[in-house]
Amino acid sequence: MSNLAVSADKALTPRDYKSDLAPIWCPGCGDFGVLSAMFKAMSVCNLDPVKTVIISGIGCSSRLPGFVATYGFHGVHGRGLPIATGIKCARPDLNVIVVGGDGDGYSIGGGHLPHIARRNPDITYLVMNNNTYGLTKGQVSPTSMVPLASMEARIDPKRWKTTPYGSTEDPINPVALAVAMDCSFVARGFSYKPNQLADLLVEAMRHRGFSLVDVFSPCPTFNQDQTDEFYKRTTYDIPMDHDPTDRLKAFELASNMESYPLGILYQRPDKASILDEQEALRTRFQGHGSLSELISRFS
Amino acid sequence: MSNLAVSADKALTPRDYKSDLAPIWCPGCGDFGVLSAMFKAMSVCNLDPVKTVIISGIGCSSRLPGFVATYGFHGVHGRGLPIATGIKCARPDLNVIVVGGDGDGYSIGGGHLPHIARRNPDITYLVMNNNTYGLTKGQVSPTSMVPLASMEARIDPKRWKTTPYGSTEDPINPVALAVAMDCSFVARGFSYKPNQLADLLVEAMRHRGFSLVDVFSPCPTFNQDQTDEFYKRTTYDIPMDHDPTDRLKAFELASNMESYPLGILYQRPDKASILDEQEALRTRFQGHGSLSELISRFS
Amino acid sequence: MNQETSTSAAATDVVIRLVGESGEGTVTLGDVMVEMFTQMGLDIYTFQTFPAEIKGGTVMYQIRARSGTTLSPGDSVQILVALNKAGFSLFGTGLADGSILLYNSDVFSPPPDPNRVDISLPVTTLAREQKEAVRHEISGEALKRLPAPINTVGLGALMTLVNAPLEPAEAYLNKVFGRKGEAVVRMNISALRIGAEHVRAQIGEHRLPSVFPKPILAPRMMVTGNQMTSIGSLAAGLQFYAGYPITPATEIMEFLARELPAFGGTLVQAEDEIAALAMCIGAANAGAKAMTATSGPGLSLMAELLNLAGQAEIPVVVIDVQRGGASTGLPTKASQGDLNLAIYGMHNESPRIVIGSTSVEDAFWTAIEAMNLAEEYQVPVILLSDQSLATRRSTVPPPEISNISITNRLLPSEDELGPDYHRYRDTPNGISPMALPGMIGGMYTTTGIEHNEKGDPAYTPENATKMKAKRFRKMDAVIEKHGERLVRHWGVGGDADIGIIAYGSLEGIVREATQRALDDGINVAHLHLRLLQPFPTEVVQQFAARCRTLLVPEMTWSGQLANWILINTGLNVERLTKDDGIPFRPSQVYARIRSLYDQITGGASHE
Amino acid sequence: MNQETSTSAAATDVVIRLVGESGEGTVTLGDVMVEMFTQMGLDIYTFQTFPAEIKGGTVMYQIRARSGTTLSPGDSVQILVALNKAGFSLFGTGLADGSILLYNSDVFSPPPDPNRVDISLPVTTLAREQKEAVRHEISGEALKRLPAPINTVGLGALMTLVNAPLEPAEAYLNKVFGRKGEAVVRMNISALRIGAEHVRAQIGEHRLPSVFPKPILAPRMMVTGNQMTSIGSLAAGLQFYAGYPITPATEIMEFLARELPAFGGTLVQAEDEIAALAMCIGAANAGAKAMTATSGPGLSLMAELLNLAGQAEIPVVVIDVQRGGASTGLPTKASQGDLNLAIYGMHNESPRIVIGSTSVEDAFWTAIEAMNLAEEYQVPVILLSDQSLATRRSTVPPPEISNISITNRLLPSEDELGPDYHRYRDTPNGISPMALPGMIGGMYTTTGIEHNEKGDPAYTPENATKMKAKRFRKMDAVIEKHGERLVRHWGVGGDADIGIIAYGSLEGIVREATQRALDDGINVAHLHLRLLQPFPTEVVQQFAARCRTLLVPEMTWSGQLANWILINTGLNVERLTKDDGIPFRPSQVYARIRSLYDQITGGASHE
Ligand SMILES: Cc1ncc(C[n+]2csc(CCOP(=O)(O)OP(=O)(O)O)c2C)c(N)n1
Ligand SMILES: Cc1ncc(C[n+]2csc(CCOP(=O)(O)OP(=O)(O)O)c2C)c(N)n1
Ligand code: SF4
Ligand code: SF4
Ligand SMILES: [Mg+2]
Ligand SMILES: [Mg+2]
Repeated sequence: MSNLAVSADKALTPRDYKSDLAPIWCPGCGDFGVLSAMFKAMSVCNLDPVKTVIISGIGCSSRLPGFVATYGFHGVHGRGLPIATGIKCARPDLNVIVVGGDGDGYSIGGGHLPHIARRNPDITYLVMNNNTYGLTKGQVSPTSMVPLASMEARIDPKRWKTTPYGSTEDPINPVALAVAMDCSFVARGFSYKPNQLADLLVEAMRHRGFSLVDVFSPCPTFNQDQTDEFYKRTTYDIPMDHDPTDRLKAFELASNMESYPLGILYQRPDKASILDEQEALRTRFQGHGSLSELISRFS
Repeated sequence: MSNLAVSADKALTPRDYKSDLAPIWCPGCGDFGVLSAMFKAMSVCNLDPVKTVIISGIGCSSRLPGFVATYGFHGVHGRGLPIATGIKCARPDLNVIVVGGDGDGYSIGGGHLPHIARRNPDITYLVMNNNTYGLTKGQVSPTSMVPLASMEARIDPKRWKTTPYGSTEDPINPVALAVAMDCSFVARGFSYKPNQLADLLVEAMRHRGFSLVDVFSPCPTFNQDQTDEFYKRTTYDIPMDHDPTDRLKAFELASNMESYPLGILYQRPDKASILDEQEALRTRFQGHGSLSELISRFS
Repeated sequence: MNQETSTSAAATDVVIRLVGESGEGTVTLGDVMVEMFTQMGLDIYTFQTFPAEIKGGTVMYQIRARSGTTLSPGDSVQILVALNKAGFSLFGTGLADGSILLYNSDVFSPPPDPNRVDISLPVTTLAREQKEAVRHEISGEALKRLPAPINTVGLGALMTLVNAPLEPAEAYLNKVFGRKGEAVVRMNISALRIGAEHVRAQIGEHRLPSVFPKPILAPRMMVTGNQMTSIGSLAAGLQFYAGYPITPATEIMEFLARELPAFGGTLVQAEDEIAALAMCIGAANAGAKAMTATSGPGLSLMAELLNLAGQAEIPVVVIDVQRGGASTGLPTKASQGDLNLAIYGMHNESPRIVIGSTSVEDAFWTAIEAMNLAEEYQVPVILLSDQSLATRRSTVPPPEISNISITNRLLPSEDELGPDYHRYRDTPNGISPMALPGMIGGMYTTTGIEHNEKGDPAYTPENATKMKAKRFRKMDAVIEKHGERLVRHWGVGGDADIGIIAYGSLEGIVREATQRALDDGINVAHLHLRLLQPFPTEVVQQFAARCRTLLVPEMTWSGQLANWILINTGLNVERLTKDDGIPFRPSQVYARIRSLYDQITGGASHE
Repeated sequence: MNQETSTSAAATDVVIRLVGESGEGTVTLGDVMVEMFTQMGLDIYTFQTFPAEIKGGTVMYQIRARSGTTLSPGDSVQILVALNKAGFSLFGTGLADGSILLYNSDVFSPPPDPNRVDISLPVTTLAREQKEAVRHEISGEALKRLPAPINTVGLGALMTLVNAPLEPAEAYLNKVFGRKGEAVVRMNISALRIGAEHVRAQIGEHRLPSVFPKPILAPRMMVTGNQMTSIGSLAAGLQFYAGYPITPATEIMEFLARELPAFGGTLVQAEDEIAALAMCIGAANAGAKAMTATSGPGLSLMAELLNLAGQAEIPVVVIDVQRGGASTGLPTKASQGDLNLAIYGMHNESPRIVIGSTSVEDAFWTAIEAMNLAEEYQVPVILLSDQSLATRRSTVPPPEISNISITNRLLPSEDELGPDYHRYRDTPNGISPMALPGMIGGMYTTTGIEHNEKGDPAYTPENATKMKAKRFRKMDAVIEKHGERLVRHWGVGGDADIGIIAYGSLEGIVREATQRALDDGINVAHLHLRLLQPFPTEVVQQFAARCRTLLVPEMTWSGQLANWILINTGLNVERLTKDDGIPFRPSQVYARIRSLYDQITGGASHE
């Protein structure tokens, strides 16, 4: 987002963004870390709460809007992005943030991502990627990395409930895909690095255009493979010398599936946005809208 | 596809694959070239018509199955890929080919592509990309490249009907996206190069796994920008020394939006397929299915 | 109206049907005829069917021109112009006795029929000859691009067939071809005349249906239903539109793409119908008046999100331009078969409003109603139109702008905002003041989960019952306030032998059938529903009370409207259904009126 | 069954409700009690509600144990075990007079209530003490992972409260904890005993509802509705399943993921419900028996493709495990509110079949019916289940495998294949032999566009009418062949004062209410519908003819079933509706029977 609507009369602390509702997540859920990083980032940007809308789909992660003291929209499964597009196009004055899970965003809602990337509105999208469907209690998601059971042994069916014998399917790589979509801001965070995550969110919110922040946010209840330990072991910070405007390099970096770079992978500041186009059209034709002229055109 | 079901008793000519229905396309439609390339490729592979199913969505291009003398499935808009997945998983003995348009495949049906790429069944997907919605008479599709009207002039509204003032949206790049999805075979053809296209289709059908062939197939009726002339000018053949197993190179090649490489961009022969996994599971448990045992397990 | 009246002095009522290969000028010829008739002050009602093919296939363009208000495409065709054989085979039926067939004798000759007068017109040859005559006067490149004046030959023939003067046509040709040079104009004028002569030479003794120019007293519009719907939505204050192309609704999006920016609004072409409605819901929730338009397949895809809008109380308008057939069906034909889906298409139940446009003229007003009702009750409104209404061109009086009244949603007052503000406050009529982002003291999270008055998720049975009752109470309020208003009464006002209840584009057709029955001395009353859900039960019951028999004509397979009436009123009606893609002819409705009348009067009717 | 019977000699009927924080052992304790009762030969009927929260939130686990067939979760609770305060507040109502409350006195104390006997159990403290007692015997790491035996304390208390011997529980603990070592077993046994003692010390004079072990004569299954549906689908010959997780249907996919491969079948987890159904349609069209399961939001998304299956005549089964509320609503609660969507959820009209499972036992058979009907008529079949039925565990007799009969779709014979083969041949019953890929001489293209008998697109009105009639003729054939079979009759066989018509999981509840009314001398007949669309009109009319009044209880807001009956039969019924997430109690149905009876008899009932 850019041109953020900020609180005019006071500096807000992270705590000011906390709503009355207590999070209903399991103890140890990665989403707690994401929530506090959000509070911090919002406070750093001093976002005006009443001019901010947080939109989500359905899932554990998608309950987040209720926990933040802004306007919110907890919609239906997978439709956070188009709902947000409607809000932002109708009300460019608002700060618009979308949150959700990997199932919500990359499975049922995955078809919307390339198109919002093309349209490039000032919207920040944060995906709490726990490599599973948390709310429905532990099935594979498109980012799941399910060990393939040997053909002798059966995987603990309590762990991967719809793939009890394992799965050969490669997970999708959302950040590599986003680079290929030419999404104008692509970053990855980790809920156990809340300060880095807060910084990434600040950058994302200040970015002019659509920004995707994929966040590893482990689900200790249903995913015993991609735990916080796993990600502590397999992530690393993107080297300072990475040039995020280099799309090919960004793709190379993002494609790494052995260890996972954290930070800003790709950024394209010059990409056009439909918001500008719409604004330009409204300005160009301002005052031209006349019902009687329209009627007389058909007379 | 691999393990193609071929006609056992005779060598079939392209003409043998022609059905009784005459194509209903406009004179000069690029899809005619695609259809004859299909006939040729099918004949080269000597596909058994009765063991072949061609599936499509809705659009001008999606009418193709009716014109081919095989089994066909002309479904609903955007759902060709999952319908085909069901057919192939249920009947791995069949040759399964999906065809459709850019709107059908990259807009309403775009959410299915990353997932079939992950699952990697032996299915060939041919997209007749005319950079517009033909059947609904000329609106922008995700691959449209609509010139932005100057803010003074209005674009001929007969040409781009829902974007009469032009559009700033970058088109998506389906081949680059497919490489990012790690789709195991990615190629691009041009309907005015029917021999090359036929060769690509043969390779795609012989490929073990899911293959995407995006084909520039101009719509002279509704797209006066991306014409056959345009593509003759802007396409070139991929140099012989390109190594299609090099994913980063493939991405670089595919990302070129100034001139468009034709040929096989990317191929990964070793990618696992859910078909193998399913087959392995059925084999492993063969003969274990007992209703009475199942009932007694709950008794 | 039936044929007889068409020959009465100085009154025009003529039905012309043009058929030909799509893309070969049939539509152009039709448009020109419409233009001619309109210039003569006649009222026009067109009916087109398009081939599902892309190019090629047969188009049918029916024009009815009348000197009074034109309510229907007419009953039987008096002049059939067949430019190709396929068109003649497909649409050569339903002709009036003594009708005239003008056929392209270059491509086929029809089998003789004693009930028909056939006039041959070698239209291709004649046109080519006219072009030949001027070829030396025109440069090579221009000549190549110059089409032979086939349509103009047809125009001359047609004008003559309806006994109309050629002057307006000549003036028109001068205007249209003027900038192409004198030779082109001359070619067209002579084409016009040769067409006319060709007809005159063959017509002999046959009586022609004549048109009589009428002075134009009031300004009139010549528009399609889709255009009127679009203009109405702008009049209603539309601010946001998102849509996905689909026949026969696309024209609305295309129209608004051009016009909406000037009204300060925004349009997005979405990646599918789900995204389109999601965008509208987002925009609406943020305060905009939002709308999308689609047809059956798209409405099916929108089922989940429409239910969210009902449950979360978001005002949004969805136009369904109904087309024929289940699944992809008959995409270029008409139907009223989506009524069930509009009413019931949701898991579990949330409130929504369903209304229907009844005519091209009405489409303007119903679009405004749709937006007003959505705003007033904070619910999704489904506006049902259909292919026949949407693509039809009619002459209609321009809407009286001063009659427009606009409703905006209820916003919380300054006092209501603050810590005690509850988004879903349980009010007597169920309508709760809706805070918009930006309002201090109004923050809440919209959700489709069952929630309490504050908007927080809440799962107790007591809360579920209370909040559902609150939401459905809005439907009672709709009926109370608008139930009587959103119907139209036609035909006799008092006791009736037969009462007809219908909705949507059947209005004119039923009115015409009713008029004919009234002329025959049958007392027919016609109640035309604009509001379908919530259902105006009392209005219908009162209507039923003054009718001996009820008849419900509808373009559905199972009698969806009749069933809906039964559920809401307990009334059993006579059903007249048909769902084959083609609207009723007035005579079909009339025939049923007559047979019902004969039944109730024991066959003893006067005539 | 009402309370009185529970104390009659050697007959058990006890209703126990456990409430507590989700994830804290409440469900485990319930499961163990169920296991104990089952071992005693009792019949079990459970009813659970889950919090919509992920972890935390309150779970409610109700167990009814009876010495005869158990038809419903029971009316009023005799023993409430409240492990936390929130659970007590939410679910502390509906207790029988003189019921017992066992509460966790470590965390709260309930306000006194003279109608209730309260027994305190400091379950956390007691459990911790038992763990303390063995801590020196267990290694540090194991000790850390060893939970305090809270559930075992509860188990001891509960067994004592129902006057049951402790021995089966001790045997169970030995079995479960055996491999954890002797100390752990000892800890649990003493926990069991301390719980028991604690109750015995407080119970004093109070009469306890007792359980009486019953010899187990026949084998029984202990299963949930979802499990039975899954097993039934395997019995029906399921070959392909694609699905997308959604509460409360997911268990079916999880079950089949484990078992389907052994039956030679294939399962795919799709990216969404649209893809899931598309995959099933593809597989079915290629010859496989295919199925998916979902809940309301998923069914909404499937509307477009279900219509394709109806129009293109593809056999496919969609299970809708109905949950509460519109939109996301009450995802862990029960409802029957998707009936409208199942019947009407399509643009325009194509045929489909809708059937409903009625009980855990029946779920097996109805799954087979669903697949058989889909295959026989080449249509989509929607099988309605609901959360209460799907997640309930019941003891049921194992299905008699030899009673299973399987239908396969009609394939073309050798003779029929060839140049004259028409995929959609217009036959007397509308069923056309269906060629499968691989068959020589059967090639055609499936399409959702209106088509002729060959399957080629065709747009004439005549063809549209003919082919629609052909497709809908199949629905007549369904009724003719299966209409009488797919209902169940309960209650009196002859003339009845009150006739109850219901569907789905209400079967047991209505049967129990009916039984009670019969015991009271009210003649009640109960017609339970398994087939809902096409509607068995004649059967219902015949039933109605022998009833003075009709009553339709249903878990919907607007009376969807009552409306559907009205449309199909013209019958007006008394309505008993409720859609708050919780099934009826038998007493609620009984109360309505009684009041109706009083009404028709002028209040003069005997009792
Ligand atoms: C249309 C629809 N399909 C399915 C569901 C059930 N459902 C709810 S959340 C969810 C997936 C949750 O996974 P994710 O988005 O990764 O979020 P998480 O819970 O892991 O944070 C599913 C399948 C639904 N609510 N709606
Ligand atoms: C659900 C649904 N939405 C919209 C349509 C209308 N529609 C038919 S084809 C089409 C797009 C055609 O474009 P494309 O897929 O590129 O095929 P082309 O005609 O260009 O070959 C659309 C929007 C439809 N049939 N179904
Ligand atoms: S289930 Fe997993 S993702 Fe959901 S709240 Fe619990 S830990 Fe978090
Ligand atoms: S409209 Fe375009 S894509 Fe469609 S048939 Fe005509 S030329 Fe081909
Ligand atoms: Mg997740
Ligand atoms: Mg296209």
